[in-house]
Amino acid sequence: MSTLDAVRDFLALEARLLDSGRYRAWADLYTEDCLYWVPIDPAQTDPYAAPSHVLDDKQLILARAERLEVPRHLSPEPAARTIHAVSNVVFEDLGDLAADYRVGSTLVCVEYRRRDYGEADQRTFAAQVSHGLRLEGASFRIAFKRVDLVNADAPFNAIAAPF
Amino acid sequence: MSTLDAVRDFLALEARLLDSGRYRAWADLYTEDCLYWVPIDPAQTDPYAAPSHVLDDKQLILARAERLEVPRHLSPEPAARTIHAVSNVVFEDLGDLAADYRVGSTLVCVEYRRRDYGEADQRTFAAQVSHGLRLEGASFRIAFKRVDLVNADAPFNAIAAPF
Amino acid sequence: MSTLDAVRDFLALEARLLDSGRYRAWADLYTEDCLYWVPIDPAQTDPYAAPSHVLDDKQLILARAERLEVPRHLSPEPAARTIHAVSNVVFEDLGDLAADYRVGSTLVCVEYRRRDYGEADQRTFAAQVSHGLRLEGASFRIAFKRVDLVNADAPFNAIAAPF
Amino acid sequence: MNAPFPSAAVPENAAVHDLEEDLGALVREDHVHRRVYTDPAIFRLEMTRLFGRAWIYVGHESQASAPGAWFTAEVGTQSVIIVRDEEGRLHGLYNRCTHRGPRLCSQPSGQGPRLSCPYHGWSFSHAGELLSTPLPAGYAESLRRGQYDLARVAQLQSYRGFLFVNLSRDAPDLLTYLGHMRTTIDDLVDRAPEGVVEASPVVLKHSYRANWKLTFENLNDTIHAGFAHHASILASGKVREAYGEENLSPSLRMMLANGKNLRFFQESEMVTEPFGHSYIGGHIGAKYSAPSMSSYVAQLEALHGPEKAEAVLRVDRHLMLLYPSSTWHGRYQTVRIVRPVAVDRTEVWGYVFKLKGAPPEVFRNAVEYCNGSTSGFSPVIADDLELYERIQQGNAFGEADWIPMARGLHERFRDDPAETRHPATSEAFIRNQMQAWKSFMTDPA
Amino acid sequence: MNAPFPSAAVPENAAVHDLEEDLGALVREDHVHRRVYTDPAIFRLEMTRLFGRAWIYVGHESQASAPGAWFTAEVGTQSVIIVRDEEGRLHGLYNRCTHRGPRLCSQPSGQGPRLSCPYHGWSFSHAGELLSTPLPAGYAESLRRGQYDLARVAQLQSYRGFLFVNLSRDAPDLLTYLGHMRTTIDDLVDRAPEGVVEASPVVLKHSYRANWKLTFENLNDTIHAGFAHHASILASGKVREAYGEENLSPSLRMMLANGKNLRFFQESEMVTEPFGHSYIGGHIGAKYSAPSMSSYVAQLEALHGPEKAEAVLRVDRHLMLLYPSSTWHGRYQTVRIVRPVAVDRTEVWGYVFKLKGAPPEVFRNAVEYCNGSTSGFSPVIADDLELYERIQQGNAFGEADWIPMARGLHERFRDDPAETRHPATSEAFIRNQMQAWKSFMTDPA
Amino acid sequence: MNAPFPSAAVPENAAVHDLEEDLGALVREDHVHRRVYTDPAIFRLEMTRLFGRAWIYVGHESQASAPGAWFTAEVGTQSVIIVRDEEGRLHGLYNRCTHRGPRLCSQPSGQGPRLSCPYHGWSFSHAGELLSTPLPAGYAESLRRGQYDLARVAQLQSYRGFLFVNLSRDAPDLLTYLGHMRTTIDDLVDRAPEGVVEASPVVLKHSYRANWKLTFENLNDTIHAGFAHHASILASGKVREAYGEENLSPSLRMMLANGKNLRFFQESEMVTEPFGHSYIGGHIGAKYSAPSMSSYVAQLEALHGPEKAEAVLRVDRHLMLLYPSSTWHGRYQTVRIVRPVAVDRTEVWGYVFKLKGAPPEVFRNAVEYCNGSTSGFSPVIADDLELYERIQQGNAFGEADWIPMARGLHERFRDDPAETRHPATSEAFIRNQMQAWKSFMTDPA
Ligand code: FES
Ligand code: FES
Ligand code: FES
Ligand SMILES: [Fe+3]
Ligand SMILES: [Fe+3]
Ligand SMILES: [Fe+3]
Repeated sequence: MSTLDAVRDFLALEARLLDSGRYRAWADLYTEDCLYWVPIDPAQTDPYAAPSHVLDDKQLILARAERLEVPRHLSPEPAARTIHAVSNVVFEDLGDLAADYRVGSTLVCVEYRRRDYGEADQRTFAAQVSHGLRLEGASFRIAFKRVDLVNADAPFNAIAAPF
Repeated sequence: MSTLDAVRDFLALEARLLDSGRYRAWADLYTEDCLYWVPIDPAQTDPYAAPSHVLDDKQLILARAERLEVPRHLSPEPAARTIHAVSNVVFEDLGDLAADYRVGSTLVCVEYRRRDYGEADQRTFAAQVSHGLRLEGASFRIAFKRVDLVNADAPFNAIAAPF
Repeated sequence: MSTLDAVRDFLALEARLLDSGRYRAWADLYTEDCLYWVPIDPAQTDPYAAPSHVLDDKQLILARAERLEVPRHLSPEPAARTIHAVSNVVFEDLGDLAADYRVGSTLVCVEYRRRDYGEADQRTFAAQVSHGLRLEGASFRIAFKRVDLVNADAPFNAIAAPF
Repeated sequence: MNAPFPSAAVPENAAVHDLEEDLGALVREDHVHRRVYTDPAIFRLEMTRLFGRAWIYVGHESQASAPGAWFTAEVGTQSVIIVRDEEGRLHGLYNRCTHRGPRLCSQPSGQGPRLSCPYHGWSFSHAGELLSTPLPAGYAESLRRGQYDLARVAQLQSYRGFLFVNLSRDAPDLLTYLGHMRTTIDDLVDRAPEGVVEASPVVLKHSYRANWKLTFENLNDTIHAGFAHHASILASGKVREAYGEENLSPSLRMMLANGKNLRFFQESEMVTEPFGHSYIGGHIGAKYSAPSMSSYVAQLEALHGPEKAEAVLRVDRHLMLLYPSSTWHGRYQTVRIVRPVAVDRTEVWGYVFKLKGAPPEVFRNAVEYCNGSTSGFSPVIADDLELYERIQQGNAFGEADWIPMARGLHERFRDDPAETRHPATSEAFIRNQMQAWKSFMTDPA
Repeated sequence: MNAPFPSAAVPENAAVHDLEEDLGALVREDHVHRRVYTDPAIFRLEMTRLFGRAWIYVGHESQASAPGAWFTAEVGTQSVIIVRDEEGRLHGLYNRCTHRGPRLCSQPSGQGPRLSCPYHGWSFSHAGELLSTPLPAGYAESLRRGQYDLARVAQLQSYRGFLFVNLSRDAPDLLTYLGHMRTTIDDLVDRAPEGVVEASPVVLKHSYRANWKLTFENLNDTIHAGFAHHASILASGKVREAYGEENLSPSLRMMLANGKNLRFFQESEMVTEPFGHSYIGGHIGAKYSAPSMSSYVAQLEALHGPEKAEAVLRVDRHLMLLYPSSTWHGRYQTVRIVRPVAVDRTEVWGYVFKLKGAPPEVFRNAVEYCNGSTSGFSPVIADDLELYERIQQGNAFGEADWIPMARGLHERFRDDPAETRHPATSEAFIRNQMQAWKSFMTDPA
Repeated sequence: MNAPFPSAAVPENAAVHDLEEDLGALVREDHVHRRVYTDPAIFRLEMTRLFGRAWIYVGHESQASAPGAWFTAEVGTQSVIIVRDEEGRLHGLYNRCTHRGPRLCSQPSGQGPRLSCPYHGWSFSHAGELLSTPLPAGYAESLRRGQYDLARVAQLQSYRGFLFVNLSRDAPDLLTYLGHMRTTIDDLVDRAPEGVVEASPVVLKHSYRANWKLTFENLNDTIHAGFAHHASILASGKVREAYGEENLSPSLRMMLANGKNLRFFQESEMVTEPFGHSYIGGHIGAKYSAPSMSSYVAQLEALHGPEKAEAVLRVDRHLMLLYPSSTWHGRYQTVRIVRPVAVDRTEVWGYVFKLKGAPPEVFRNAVEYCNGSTSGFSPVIADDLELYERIQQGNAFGEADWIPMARGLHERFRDDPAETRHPATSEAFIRNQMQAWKSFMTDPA
């Protein structure tokens, strides 16, 4: 198994955990010092130079995961179901990222929430994704994840499930 | 060629047959004792415990294929064209499935029917798919296929082409 | 690295160049005698037998690329951003194509233009793609590209970024 | 007409002349004006004058069996909650918090000691009384007793466990409204070996971009099956050649049954009833395999005695249409709720019922029928939904205002006010629906 | 204005005051009120008073050449079927089954012994007569002769194989309506070496979220090209530098032609005609390569004789706009149908015609023009569609009600009622369209 | 109500009776009629009578700092351009070319010597004068001086660099309109060590399918936080257990702050002002780490002197709502523009401001607040947007017309016309908004 295959399987695992609603297990993939970033401006490099859709440290990732595992009746919001289709997985230049590998991938994510708006209950998101992975035994952990949504400067309605 | 690569090619073949409208050839991929299931409830394990979108044995699969090959003017419905994008192909635990391999994959299927409703003539479906494959010579045949649509509990408008 | 893997990486490169707006670099992937074709009728084989969405020689590809690199204020149209998700890459029969390899792939392309129409600012396209590739050193160049859109006979609103 | 999305079309001539005196003129003896299917102003009026006054099927008691259990349902476009209190009594409440007005329950069903609004935490008893408000003092006198209790549906009644709601006080009682059609509900319940019927919590739904009345005008139409479903009849015929008549799976048999020649249906009966109801004689025989059949017959005889058991099993009725809310099939224990969403958008929700204690094949057979008759993936349903949408496109525009419903105008098997019998090939069931529509819509009370 | 979907906006003030007496006041000599582009109630009235009374181009006889062949087309928002009977005669029928009203033909074209409805199998002759109904007895007297025949369009006429429909009886005859503009159709047909023209079955379509009139106000506008298509002029200029003028492919030349300076267009002619038609002198010269050119000239001379052949080839006319349905280019054998879908949604369908027997390069050149001028992917079309949508957004709201169309108000080359000639830089063609609009719309007959 | 897309619903009874005399009756002292949130005809009237007459926040001078720089903004559904001319003066222009009416600028911002229309190249000065038209001769007399200049907004005024537009002449002046609320703008600007504030060019936006007023009725509501955000309070509580109170990141603290008990808010103040404005006392304390705090305090003391610096840092105000356009948080330098798109569709655009020269942590803290309070991905915002949509669904239909806004009707801390103080748990801020709404909407001038 090449490292690229191993990386592909790991990204497929992350997608599977999200798509089967195992958000706590998904949060465990992240290192303590991780950064999960969904920027607005694709050219932005400093996460604090401007507002972003998501700028989570490990604590916020855990809070998100916990919130999604809270029984439904306690939150006004129906559980979202997602399908993450990951493709075009390639190694990228590591640059100054504190990780063993930097990996680019293309994401098409289809999300459904039962909100009684007919076809509009299903939304399609697409993004260029960049993972900073650290080797951990035979697998990896995520030290950095950046999701550049194709429509990052558009207004977004409520989104609960992470990409 | 690893078995996983062979499986990937086989799933790409199934997608290709559907996308080029060769429905009879697609139906031939299925074993005589096959079950093709599109459930509503992702947690459901017994196909007869509740209603489903599709619960086809080989006869129904053949009937669907024959119906789609019937010349257009005999059915009120325009031929549908599809694009099946299959990704994240992984081996799953076989469990009690009567097959040689159980394979998970992620499907994004874009369907188009010329119905004069503008952009609404194209629909996007997404699902977690599970195949039960039996070895047959150098290739496989499908003994079991389960398609868990991301919006399985939503109402669906008319759908002719299989996923 | 198998040839198929090399081809996959090359298609991922083409997708990356388009998605990062490097249209001139994308145009350079094409041979001088190339043909880039987006037909209406999937059964059409002669590009001149009927009208098409796109029938570009190298000059038109260069003109498209130059136009997209023109500063925004000079064109009434906002820059489009795209995500090309390429999957199901397989070798196809070369036939009479003047190329070393003919490669089939499945494309889901999500495009976004900031036009103030809410969710309708993002569009999803899907197609069966066929590349005619010529070996060039360790990589390839594109002599022929055919994009059969799933809704090829539908009316299309303005589309600037190539598939 | 390619409203890219089934947005409410502009009211045809709401501005030009008053809708009120129009309504009566839109329905003639054997013709109906296309505006009843396409005018959003008429759709809006249907929600108050028809769905707001008729008895609407909302669900089965088993969908909220435990104390504190509730489920949501729609009465036209009005969302309601059916909840069982601690004493086991069922209540019908408007699904709308009386504070700022949000939907109270957004899940299909649930259970809890009280109903609480997620916005500011107002909580209501299962009977809808306002129990608690944060900082009640802030409301001082404005929280007068009962002023902010949840609105209650005017009437909630059950017929053998099946629940019906009426939003208005001055409606005929349920039994009168059901009339002879209650016998189809009996046909379903009497088939339960222990008299106990349970709704499956998994609901199968389809939707289409056309008016809700098109479903009601299709499901007792016996002429269309051979034509509209021609492709699937041809296709299943090929499978029959390959596998042989005797080895066909039930769903294949159902598809082939659509190919019956019209003479069969001319001799079958169509019964029409006041308030727009109708049913046609059965034509899809459901035989269980020998072992299941014999143990099942024994169970029914133990419950009903041989005579009544035989009578129960002899009932062979195809779909009963309970206007304007639901379609019923006793023999396949399947009930479908027709949900009007907009003038040109409808959902149909399919519920299959388990007859507690019956052989597994009975429920399995019902599930197969429900799949084949309600899934948008079923070739038969796909054909019908296409046709509804082509009708909506065909009637959206143009000079042809009057749509005929004349087939079998003078054909009768029996003619008495309570229950008229026609050949099953008649359009009497559509005329009957339209007369009920007219009487509800033109009664301004 | 970000109507997320081009749903019909609410009628601006249909309720406030009567639309009828408004209409006349909306069009002045050199200004038009923005409501003509944005009010859905006006759009609805256009479908009956303009598209229901003008001659509308629907297609070419070659699209239904064999007996029993048919194709569908739109007359405004009314779908029609053009079908050729066994004797070879063409009929224009409303695409709506006279039973429950569904669209009869949902495919673009087809062929068969009769037209049958997939719902209940009613079948109609190619002339629209009701041939058979299942169980006719059930209809007894209500199937009176002809009552359920398909509605026929009032008039269907052909001009040199090009078919036109008029939904009303009392319309001027086709030749009067076409007037001088017939010469553009001649310009197309006379280029056919065997006098035979065939429509390509493959249709190239684009759509945009704005009013249909914006297409008509663009295609004879010679000022916009240098500005709106500036980016593609710059880009193709760079390609010209790299490859050299003489090696440019035809599509490149077309893009560069947009950059011509305005003086060229000031000296070109714009002809306006009654009923809103117009055309401008050609500006995209189409030369075929030497071998094709010489064999083609020889063919035309054999057909027309040298004098007429020379005259045919000398016609150099850019787009002719046949109000309100279509745009015509004789030299590139391309005709586009403008299809109004909603007040803020339009489709344009492009047909290219093969001149039977002509050198392959002739059709190939027409195909390239059709692609460049009709595909939503073409940089030139992409610019124009963006601008139509920004006009719809700009005029949807605000206090600026009056839109000027004053350019060239008093510039004339020749001024006679049948045919007025202006500099091609004039907005006379828009004023001419709006006067035709006003006369159709304010004639309540 | 599942309008699949937030298309404008049909005017409820625009046709039935005149909207005009209705309006006044829709707002009572402690109740408001649901039609103010659901009727598209009322939305349309709000765009002219409310957004067309109130002072609307459009942006900050730093968004067009260089000569020739411009940015676009919305005044209700009217798009405008704010542009700085060569002499540094700012102009407010309607974003609509006076020729055929397209939007002139479709990018969010830009810079250039003049504003030119991409359609036919008309160009306008930064003050909106028509500078050049291709072939002016063609327009001869119709280009009278100034007739085709871009429309200018009636009034454009700045308060400490923050720009406000009023589309009508006869409006109260800006300072009167802002009243006491200007002190929140002071609270923001006075925190800048060099008195210079810069808007971040990156704008964070969310949208929801419900009426714009629901945002205004939420952001000073202190009761909802503990209930609506219960899930995120529970979740962040678990993280606090794992990491310990002192190690929590700022965003976690903000989520936990929603869990404060109501007594805290009962003792906090809510101030309501004429024209519908309000704010509540702060409840999210923002402390900077020691090193940043001390250097920052030193900077402010250098600028203001110790006394004023201490007063500036002591202001602890939560969100100020400047009706009907924007929400302001001085301490976190975040301003949000509420953009009404349709009766059932709203966008909220979040701008964060950098205090030039302040320690990096100040801006970083503001960015974190902006993310947590404006992103559609933030758990807190996700809860609120769900609730707005459930309110729109709950009020779209049904008999319950009157929505209460009675909490704290008689609770006052201080009662004087310029500035009334209530407990922060009161709904006084909603009543105050509705009174302002009523006075604007019922003034037909
Ligand atoms: S809206 Fe239900 S408690 Fe306030
Ligand atoms: S609708 Fe056409 S035959 Fe009945
Ligand atoms: S529309 Fe602006 S210049 Fe013509
Ligand atoms: Fe049917
Ligand atoms: Fe143009
Ligand atoms: Fe909140």
